[in-house]
Parts: sequence; structure tokens; C-alpha cells
Amino acid sequence: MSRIGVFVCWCGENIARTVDVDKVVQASRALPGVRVAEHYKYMCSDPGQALIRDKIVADKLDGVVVASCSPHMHLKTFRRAVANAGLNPYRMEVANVREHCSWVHHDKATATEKAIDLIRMSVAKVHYDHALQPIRVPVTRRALVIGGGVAGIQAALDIADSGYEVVLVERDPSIGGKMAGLSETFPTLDCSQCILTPRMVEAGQRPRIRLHTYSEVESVEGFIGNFEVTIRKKARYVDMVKCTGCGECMKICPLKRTPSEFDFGMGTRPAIYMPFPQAVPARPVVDKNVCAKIIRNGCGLCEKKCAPGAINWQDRDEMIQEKVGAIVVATGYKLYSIGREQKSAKITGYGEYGYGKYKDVIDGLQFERLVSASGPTNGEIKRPSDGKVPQTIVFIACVGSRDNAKGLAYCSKICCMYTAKHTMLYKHKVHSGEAHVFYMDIRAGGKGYDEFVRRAIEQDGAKYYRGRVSKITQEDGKLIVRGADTLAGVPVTVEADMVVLAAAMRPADGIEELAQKLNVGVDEFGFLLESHPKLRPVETNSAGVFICGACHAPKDIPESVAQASAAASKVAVTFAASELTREPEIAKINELTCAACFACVRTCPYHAVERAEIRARNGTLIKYTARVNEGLCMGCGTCVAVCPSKSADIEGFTEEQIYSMVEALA
Amino acid sequence: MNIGYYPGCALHGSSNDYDQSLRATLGALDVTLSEVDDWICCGATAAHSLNHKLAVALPARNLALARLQGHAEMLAPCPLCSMQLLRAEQALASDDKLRAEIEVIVEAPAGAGPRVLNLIQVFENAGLDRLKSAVKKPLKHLKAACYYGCLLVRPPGVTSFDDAEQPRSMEAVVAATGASAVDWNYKTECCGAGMTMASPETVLELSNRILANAAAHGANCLVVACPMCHVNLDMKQTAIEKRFGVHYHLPIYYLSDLVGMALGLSPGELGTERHFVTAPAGAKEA
Amino acid sequence: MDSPPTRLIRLLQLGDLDAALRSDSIWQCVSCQTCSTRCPKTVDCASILDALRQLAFECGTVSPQQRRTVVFQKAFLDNIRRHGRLNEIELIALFKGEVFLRDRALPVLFEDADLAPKLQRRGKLDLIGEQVRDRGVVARIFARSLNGGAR
Amino acid sequence: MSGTIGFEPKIVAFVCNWCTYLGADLAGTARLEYPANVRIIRLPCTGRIDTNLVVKALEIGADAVLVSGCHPGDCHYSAGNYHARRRWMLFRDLLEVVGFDTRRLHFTWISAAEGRKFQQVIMEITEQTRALGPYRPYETEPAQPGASAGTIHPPALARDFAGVRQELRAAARRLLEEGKVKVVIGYGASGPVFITRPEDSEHLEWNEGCLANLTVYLKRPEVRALGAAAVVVKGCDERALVVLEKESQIRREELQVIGVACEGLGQAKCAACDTHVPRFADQIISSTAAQGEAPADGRYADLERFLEKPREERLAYWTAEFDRCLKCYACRQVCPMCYCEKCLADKNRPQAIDSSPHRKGNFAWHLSRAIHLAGRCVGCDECTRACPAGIDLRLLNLALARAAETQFGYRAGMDPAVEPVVGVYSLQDKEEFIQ
Repeated sequence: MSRIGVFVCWCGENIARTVDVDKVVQASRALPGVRVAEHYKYMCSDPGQALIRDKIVADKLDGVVVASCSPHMHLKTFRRAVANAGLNPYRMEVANVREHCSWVHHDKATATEKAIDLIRMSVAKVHYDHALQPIRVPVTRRALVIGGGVAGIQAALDIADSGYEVVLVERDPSIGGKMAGLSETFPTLDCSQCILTPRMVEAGQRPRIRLHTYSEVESVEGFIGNFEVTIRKKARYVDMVKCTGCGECMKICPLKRTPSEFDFGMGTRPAIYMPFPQAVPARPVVDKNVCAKIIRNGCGLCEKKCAPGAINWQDRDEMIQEKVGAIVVATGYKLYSIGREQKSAKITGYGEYGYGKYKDVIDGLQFERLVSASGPTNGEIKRPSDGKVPQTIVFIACVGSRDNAKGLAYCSKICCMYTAKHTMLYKHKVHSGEAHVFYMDIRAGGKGYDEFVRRAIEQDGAKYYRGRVSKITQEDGKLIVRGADTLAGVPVTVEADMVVLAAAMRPADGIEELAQKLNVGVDEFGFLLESHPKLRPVETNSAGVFICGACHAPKDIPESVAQASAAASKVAVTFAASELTREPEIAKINELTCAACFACVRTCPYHAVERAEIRARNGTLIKYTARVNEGLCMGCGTCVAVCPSKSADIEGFTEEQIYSMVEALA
Repeated sequence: MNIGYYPGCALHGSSNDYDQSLRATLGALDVTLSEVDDWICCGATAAHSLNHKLAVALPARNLALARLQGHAEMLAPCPLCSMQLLRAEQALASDDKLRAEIEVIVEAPAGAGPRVLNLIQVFENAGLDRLKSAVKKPLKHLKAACYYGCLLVRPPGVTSFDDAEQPRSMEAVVAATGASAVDWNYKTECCGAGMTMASPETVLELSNRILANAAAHGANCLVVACPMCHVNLDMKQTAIEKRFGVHYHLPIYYLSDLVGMALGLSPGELGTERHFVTAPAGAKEA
Repeated sequence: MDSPPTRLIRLLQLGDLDAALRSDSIWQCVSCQTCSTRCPKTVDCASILDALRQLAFECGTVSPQQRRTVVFQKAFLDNIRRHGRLNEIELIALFKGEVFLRDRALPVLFEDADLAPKLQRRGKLDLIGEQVRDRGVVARIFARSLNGGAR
Repeated sequence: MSGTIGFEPKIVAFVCNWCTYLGADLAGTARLEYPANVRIIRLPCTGRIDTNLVVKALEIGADAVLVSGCHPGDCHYSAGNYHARRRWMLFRDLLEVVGFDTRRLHFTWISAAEGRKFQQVIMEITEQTRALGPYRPYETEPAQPGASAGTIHPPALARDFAGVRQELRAAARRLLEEGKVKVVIGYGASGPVFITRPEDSEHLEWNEGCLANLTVYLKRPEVRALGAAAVVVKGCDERALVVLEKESQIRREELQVIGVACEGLGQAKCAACDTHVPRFADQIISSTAAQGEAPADGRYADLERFLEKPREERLAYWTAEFDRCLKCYACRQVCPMCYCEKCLADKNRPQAIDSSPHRKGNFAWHLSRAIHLAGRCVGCDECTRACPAGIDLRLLNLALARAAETQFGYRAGMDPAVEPVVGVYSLQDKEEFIQ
């Protein structure tokens, strides 16, 4: 390039006060390749931009340097101005003579000298600016939602409502997630299923939503706008089309004693089952680990009984390919399995509570099933051991949560609220009953939340003790709960009929594996990492992948739903254009000189560099080479530094440009 | 098998029946004990209550002696001793400054080992199956309440032995003797420990709860692996009965007693006849 | 207990060491280690109580009601210092003597007095008591440890 | 050096676009004054900053260089700064050996919020550099000729090589006859031989002259053209195969490896050799050689002895050595790891390394060559042996080998399972040198 224009901005007094703009312009004119140099009071103003445009046209400039404020301020402004004059916007550079010069130096002579240096460097760089075109990536306007709990359903419906197709993948036989099993929800005590089931049905019927239940994400390839997802549809042994969901098979199945996952072992189910009556889809699945026909080719009663002949013993897992442009993760949570969680040596214990030893010590979700009208006891609170109605229940908060000794430092957020709810539901059903709660602190931030807790204490008379339970033992049918009331400073002993442990929320099983498939980070507890805690709460570091619900952190229903809608809107934004345009300042590989050592592949934080082959027309292999995936590259240039032959380079900061800048300082 | 042996003061004093019992029993399982020569007191509660450095130095001295006398493993049948030894070992391993200081204080080099074992671990190492097959008189008549007390399992960070809340290891040994172990609730509650002299009331109070719960769950004897527990539950049992107007008459066996009896050793050989509460008529046998 | 562990820790958090040092609880603690085992915040209460006892002992702020415990433990250590191993008879004798002289508590002399003959009958009473050969090193260990300060 | 009156240092700063550049902007908006000596070059990320750039900055007379980016965990590109940190750990060790003044090299984490810190850093660096005075490493007075690095060569062992030679020939013949391979790369009477016919196996030699690392020929197109190959390696040479496979340059399964258990051939490297017997060869030809266990400290003894010299002496030594360099690139030719189709040194747009054989260009070449071998050089010492000017390049390779082993517990070519040092990072990587 040899027709470069230098435009020095005064920024009113801001630059001109300490930088002698005349001198700078004189010096600039002397720089190699500089055709014109001008200064103006406000280069970013319309007349300023006009000046640049006119000069570009008049002097047929092929490169522009603006000496002004930080590129983080006005680079885009000036690029637009340059483009308007018909010059490629990437053929211009900004020399930061304000933030890095006039504002931080007072001596006019040295400041001027430095300003000239900065311009010299920019001129040197602009020589090697390439004309670049923004990268356009086609977008498959179709979203994948992983997880069919309340968050996943909300996200799927919102995306569908914005006019895009959705693929909803759920691991269990039915969508609905944990919420489908809850009794009533705080702080309004409205019935969980009553509010959720209509949404489930909607999700099941929307033409734009393709439902894959009893399925799991096997692998994810590609990048934002262009993901290739493989989904494993697990063998159901029931023909979804032929089956009418009449349920005769479940009635006839002799193996009815299988503990029900949906009831968290509080109830039982047959070997062929629907998790719960309102399941969506309303189709049963066969539990192949229990079914006598599958295990030893016995029984087969359901097949005989099934009028439409929907039972299909030949059914096998099948792989389905789906193309999507964005992914929403809503895999939700599981409860910390008290004293049984051996995965991390740290997270074990609570032998003192006797969970698993005493039948009547249960966790929060099990209690939900006990009070739920659709539960195994039809909402009657009967204790597991002998079906008696408990006259005294002790609720223990923070079982796992906020317990560094158990390796979980975080607050599970919802326990305070649902424990208060539990005491209410219990008192409403068993008026004579006594509810005792042991807590560390009460965390009831949220609309109507603290009022709710106070109601449990003041109106429904739950007895709250600030303190931990030290040990639970059993003496002739009673659970002896020994704890402390740290406010009174005295030990407390309660003889209870039942104990409910508010176990911590943990990310659902398999989250680490999924996170790897999606190249999304996880925190020390396995929850998925957002891209920025304040400004990008539903985005992740892998573009096009969004998160919502309890897979991100412990959350209650309203929060999960809100976050789901946020994620959905992010998807809609991604889909707004038929193609994504990205800044072209990304890495490129010179495939002729690439020695295929693949150090770059190993280094790239975005897995954006791939191993590729160069083949002749007749298909014979000529050589291997690294190749940049334009969709994934974010332009950090780490590959350049590790490339021994510098076959990797990065637009906007090429080796030529940086070296010429250094040499300009000689 | 030969292992080092740190009896501790109690087993050379008023709890010498424990010493006799475990020597006899382990002998019968051909585990020979070579006592650490010129061992000194571990300092016990007094040391860790009044002077931290002493509480590390005294055990450190014993560890050094044992190591220099070539013991890779060392039985410390008193849980308090073994906790003090383990604590010292860990303190020295984790704090270089302290180690240097202690080496000067105790006039002996600190180093790795010996591995400190409690009585249960020694039986486990000897092999429970071997024990089972060696049983001559299965103790069918005994319904034992296994009492761990505090320091066998606590603090888990130090002892790193069995579950601190629901231990099962002693039950396993008891089962091997043919006796049955009752499920009860005071396995790991405290008996009052070293307060025997300082605060007798505390001991009576706490020990009574333990005896009561064992009886309530149908135990006809208690099994312990700690001299202090034995003193408080056995020697003090009459006082407890008097104080609370109750009647237990529960013989308190050392774990080694139980195993010994099963192996056919006589009360004379084991020293069980020197206990305060001797076996109830029901449990007596030829 | 005038101050349960939680209260003691709180006092320390608030910097009121003195109150903690004067409390009865630190001497009523039987060091059963349960607090350290259960604390969700991995606070090693038991060891902290040890430290408090040491401080109280040094600063002489032992609650009068609890002196008996300290007397016993001091007697215990003196005993070890002299013999290297515990001499039970001597310990009991000295301890009871001390307590009697201190708070003129006659009954203490006769507590468990009935036990002595029974113990003897069972060969559990060693009237002479044991001594280690190298008592010099024991004395030196004590001297060095105590001079080195308790912390 | 003492400060020079009226001396204004030239400071070049390479900073990342997202943290430190914005930190400097903030210093501006907050009007935090600092000396005007610094010239900032904006790059996307510290991960982009190549060590050659720093060398270039020194060439154009920078008195100090600053590299600055995002604090750990804050990288805009999630990990670029970790890669940078590791690169600088290696580079600093290299400069120490060459005798460059690492006090001229500054590395800091400055976030977009730390305008104040940026000001402080620039003020400190400027002050410090003023005190140190101008930096002119390329004007160093070369050491007197014959000044030695102190490398000790063990005596060559007089030994009967006949036994091995026979086995070697038999093995080659077998492979060719069975058609397992088309060519056997081995040692001949004078230099390497490429045996393609069974009967020619008799030309294979084994004697104290068999020093070359033959794996270098595996990449040569003319050799590849011959078809499936077998190669004769010593324990040391074999490590190159591990690296080459890790870097996708060879397919081990397509290769027959004839390993020779070697008792040492009297080279400097043999003194500290602990891989006498090849570990992954398809067949081992052994006379009596036992797997020698050299003391780990012995491995870098020569280097450590050299490092006892004061920095100025080290620089003077290398100045004298590099002044002799002819830029013949023999070191590159014989290096199994130098397989780039177009070497950085042959590029002129930009000219990262001045091709003419003068001091600056020579330093640039040897520093660049060494850093490119970081965690890759297996210590076959062929470069040193091949150098017509007799430059002891081994010391430079040792410098990085030692850095890799001491800082990351990594030794090139020892374990195919372990990831190389460059291109990976650990959150535990040291950073005392980072401000």
C-alpha cells in the first residue's frame, strides 16, 4: 500500500492540549506510503468523518490511520466512515493518542513525540492490512432442548412460539421432570401438577416441537448455527404409533413390586409402566431389567393382552441424527444421596441421621410424594415403616448444603421454602400433628417468601430450632432426634415418628459427560458454567449453547422458568437472521507450509482447528494439514504462537503487521 | 505374625486384665507381641488439655522408640493412646518446623511409621475367616452390645477407621466368635472417659445411659476395646446401680475376652474372673 | 455446661477470649471429639477447647468450680514427669490430698475408698508402681516442652 | 550497569486487547500520569504473543519489554494466558542460559479495571530500566576464543562391536527377505546406508562411529518413496520416534524399529544416559548392554556448571560462539524434530529471523530454534555434532529440557502417553515471575 491517509483528531482540547497536532501531521506526511495527513477538531463528528471520506475518494487512498481515542471507543465508527467511501473497512487502523498518550502525559514535547511513534506504528501496520469480508455462517433455524423438566418445557414452548422448530430430548419415559412429582408449590400452595400438566400436554402436541422421550444425547458435532446431534432413542418395546395408552398391559403385568422411580421408592410400579397417569407421551415402556419376557423369555402376558398389538420385543436402541442451530441445556438436578454418595470421597456421611437404616427417615422429594394427591398414599401422610400417620415429624434443613465437611459449600436455596411448605401441608392434613424444624439460617428471599415462612411458624405452629441435629436413634418405634437450640443454648430432644431430610441439590447424573460433548465448563460442584455471571447468565463459553434451570445452580420453579424464557429468547436472537455474520479477524492456516504437527489443534481453546487432508483430484492423499473452522474460531491467535513454521496466522494481527510495528520503533 | 506393642499405663496398672486377655488371645492366634522397650506414657487427656507440645512430644518419643526397635506395626490397645500417637504422627508429618523442634525435645529422629493399630485392626489383619475356623466354643449364648466409645472412630480425620457414626467392624469380629451382636444406639456415645476421678458424677451419668440402652436392646453383655470404658462400665457398675437405683449386672468383656473364650481359653487365662461384674448365671457354662 | 461449644466458638469469633477462658464448659468437656466430627464447617472444636484449656491453665483463669479437674490433670502430669509412667496409687493419693487441702472437701477422701481393697483382691492395684529406666529423658522432655510454651 | 545521565529507556509493551489494553485506557480516562517511554502493541491475547517478537524488540534496541494480559481465570479466550504463562516459563530459562538480562523482561496480569496498576507498573519498569541503563546485549565483547563451556566428554569405550554387527545384519536380512520392509535405514562404513536388497545387509555397520540419529531420514520424501522402512536406533535416538508419532509425523505401526542396546559411544550425552536399551523397538539387538541408570542430576551437570558463570560471562561466551555461526543450518538439517516444510528462518514476510549471518540474526536463529525444541528435543546432540563452527548447541537444548523436567516433570520422548509441554497448561503452573 502506498496511498495512506493519516487523520489526526484534536478531540477538542483533549488531544490537542498536550499533543502538537500540526507537528504530528507534518511528521506523518513524511512517513513512507503516506499520501495525505490532516487534523481536525472532532474526527468522529459528521464533518470529521466527511473529511475522511472525501480524502479517500479524492486521493484514491487505499489505507487509513486515524489518530484519536481508543479503538475500543470509535474503531467501528471510523470503519463505517471508511466503508462509506468505498474502501474496505479493515484497511484502517486507529492510533490511540488520547487514552494512551495525551491523557497520561503532560509534557507536550514527549507526548507529541510518542504520538508520532504511535502513528508510525499504525502506518506500518496498515501497509499490511488485508481487505476482509465479514464471515457469514448459515444458520439452521431449529433448536435442541436437552431435558424435559419445567425449564426445558418452557424453553421449548417459547422457542416454538417464536416460530422455530424444536427438538426436545428427555431421558425419562415422560417429560415433566421433578416438578411433575411435587405436591403443592410455595409460596402459593397451588398444585404442582395442575399448573404443569397443561404445559406438558402442549409441549406434546405442538407441531413445531419434536419430542424424543426415553432418549439421550449421544454426541454433538459442529458449531453455532450448525450442530449435528446424535440422539440415542432407548428401546421402549412399545410401538408408539400402535399403542393407544389404554394401560391394560400395566394391569395385567404380574411384576408389580418394582420400586417406582417417579415415587422415589415410596411406591411401586409394574415392569411395563407409565411413570405417572398424566405422562406425556401417554405410552408405557418396558423395564428390560425387570421384565420376565426379556430376561428369560417367560410371561409375555402384556403382549397377549394388548389389543392393538403394540408390544414389540424386537425393539432395539436406535440412533437419530438431528441438525440444529442452537442448544438449550435444561438437565435439572437430583438430590444429594444422603450417606450413599461415594463418587467424591468428600461427599459421604450423615450416618448420624440413620438414613437408609431407619425406614421412617426420608428425604424431601420422598415426602413430596407422600403428600401429593397423586402419590402412592393418595396424599395421605403415612410413614413407610408401618403406614401409621405420624404424630410428630422432624424436618432437618441443610443436609449436605452449606456443609464443607461433606464437600458442598453452597446453599441449595429451595430447602428453607419447601421445608416450611412441608410443615404446612402436614399440619393441614394432620391437625394434631407436631412439626419440628432444625435449621442453620432461614433463606427466604423472594416475592412472598418470608411471609410464607412466618405463616408456617406463626399460623401453622411449626416449631423452629436454630441448630443442627446431632444424632437420630430409634427406641421402641420412636425416632429419638437429639439436636441443639443454639438460640436458647440448650440441647433439644424430640421423639418423632418420622424425619424428613432436606437434602442438597446436585446436578443431574451425567452432567460432566454432557458438558464435555458440548464443550461447556462446569464449576467445582458439577453445575454448568455461565459465560458471565452478570451480563451473560444464560450463555456459555461455547457459542450457541445456552443453559437454564437447576443444571446451572440450585433454583426454584419461578427462577427456572424465567431463565428458560431468557435462554429461549437468546435462541430466537440467534435465529433472527438466516445467517450469522462474524468479525473476520480470525485465524487462517497456510496449508502449503503446514507441517501437520497439530500443536495448534492441541492448543486451541475452542477446538476450532481440525486435522484435515489435502487430496488430489483422483483422491490420492497429498498431505495432512491443520484447518481452521471459521464457525468456531474466536481469533485469540494462540495457535500462531505455537506454530513453529508460522503457517498459522491471524487476520488483523498478522505476523507481518506485528513485526512491522516493532520495526517501526527501530 | 509379630507386631510391636504399646500397652500404655492403664494396661500395666488397674487394667492389667486387658493386657493379660489380649496377650493370651492373640497368642492363641499366633500373633506375638513384642513390647516397645522403655516406652513412656502418652500424656493422655492431661497432656492434650494442658500442654500441646507435651501432647506431641510424649507420643513422638514412643513412635521413635518403636521405629528404632524395628517395628513396622504397633498395637496400641488403648484408644486414647492410639489417638495421641496418630495425632502426633500426623502433626509431625505435616509441620516441618514442629518436627524439627520435637526431634530436639525428644532426643530422637522423627520419621514414617510405625503404623499404629487398634485391637480390632489386629484381629482383622489376623484374618476373621481364620478366626472363625479356629473357634472351639461358639458363644451362641452371648448377645453382645458392641461399644466403641469415642476414640476408636473419632475424629475420623485422625483415626480414619470404620464409619464414625455407624461402625460395624467390632460386630464383624463378634460374629466370628459365634456370639450375636444386638443393634443398639449408644455404640459411639461417651462413657465419661478420663473424668473418673476428676468428675465422678459425669461418669455415672453417661455410663448409666449406655448400660441402660444396651439392656433395653436385649444385650446380656457389653464388648469394649478400651481400658477406660471398661473401668467406667465394669468397676463403676455397682456405683451406677446404687446411684440410679437400677439393676443391670451386665458383664463387660474386652473384645479379646470374647475371642479368647471362643477359642477355648479359660477365664483364668483371660483374667475375666478379675472383672467386677462376672458372667450372669445364664451365660455361665462348663 | 455454661457455654456449649457453639457459644465458645462465637465468643472467640467476637474476640472475647477472656469469657471463653473463664467458662466451666472447657473443663467439663470429656474430649469425646463429637463436635469436631459433626461440624458442617469443619471447625475442630475439640482441639480449640484443648487450646483454651491450655491458655486458661497458663493465665490462671480456671473457673473455681472446675479447679478439681485441673488439679487432677496437673497431678497426672507431675506423676508422669517423675516416673515416665502412671503410678495410680500415688496419683490418687496426691490428687485427693490436693483437693482436700484446697477446698477442705472431706468427702473426697472417701470417694471410691471401698474400691481399693476390691482392686487389690483382683490384682489390679500395683502398690509400688512402674518406672521407666531413662527417667532423665522424660524430665528433659517435660522441661523443654513446658519452657517452649504451650502453643 | 549504572544509570546513564539523561537516558530515556525505550520500552515495548505487548498487551492483550481485553484486559491490559483496556486497563491502559482506564489509566487514560482516569488521567493517571506515567512516563512516556512505553510503546504499546495491541494483540488479541497474550496467547498470541510469540517469543520471537520479544527477541525482535531487543534487536531494535528496546531497553525493556513488557508482556501483559488478563489475570488467570479472566482470559477473554478462557485459556490463552495460561498458554502464555507456560511459554514464558520456558523462555526465561533459555534467556538465563544465553545470558540475556531477564530483569529487562517484565510479565504482568493487569485487568481492565486496574488502570492504577497499569500506571504503577509502567512507572516501576521505567524507573528500574533507567537505573539499569541502556540495554545493548548485541554490543557485548565476545569471550576470548577457546573459552569453553566446561562440557566434559567421557572417553570412548574400546569395545568389540562384532557381535552386535552380525545380529544387526541378520535382522535386516530377515526383514527384507520376509518382505516386511522395503528398506532398512542403518549405519554403513561411512554414514547412513539405505539397504533395499537382502544381500546388501552385509554393508550394515556397528561401531563407535554410529552416532547419527537415523530417525531424521524417515521424513525425507526420497526415503519415503522407497516404501515401508525399518530403522536402526539407539536408546537415545528412539525417543525421537515417540515425539514424531506424538506429532503425527510417523505412523509407528507402519515402521519396523531395530533397537540396539548401546553402552555409550563416548559422547557427552552418554555420560548421563539412562536409556541405553530402546524401550519400544520391535526387536532389541543386544550384546551385553545393561539398562544403565544414570543419576538424574548428572543429566544437566554440564549446564549447571555453565550456569555458575556470571551472566555477563555467559553472554560473552555465546556472543563468541554465535559470531562463528555461518547460518549453514546444518543443525536444522540433522535434527529429527526440524521437519517443517518451510522453516521460519526461510520466511522473509515478515523476516522474524534475519537470514544474513550476523550477530543479531544468529542470536535470533538459535534462540528460536531452541524454543521450538522446548519439550521436543530428545538430546541426540546431532546438531552439536554437525555444527562446522563447533558451537555447543547442546547447552541450549539442555536448558529447555531441564526447564521442561523441573517445571513440568516432562521429558521428551520418554512416555507416549503424556501430553507435550507446549500446547497444554496447568492451573498450577508457577508464576512468581509474573507481577
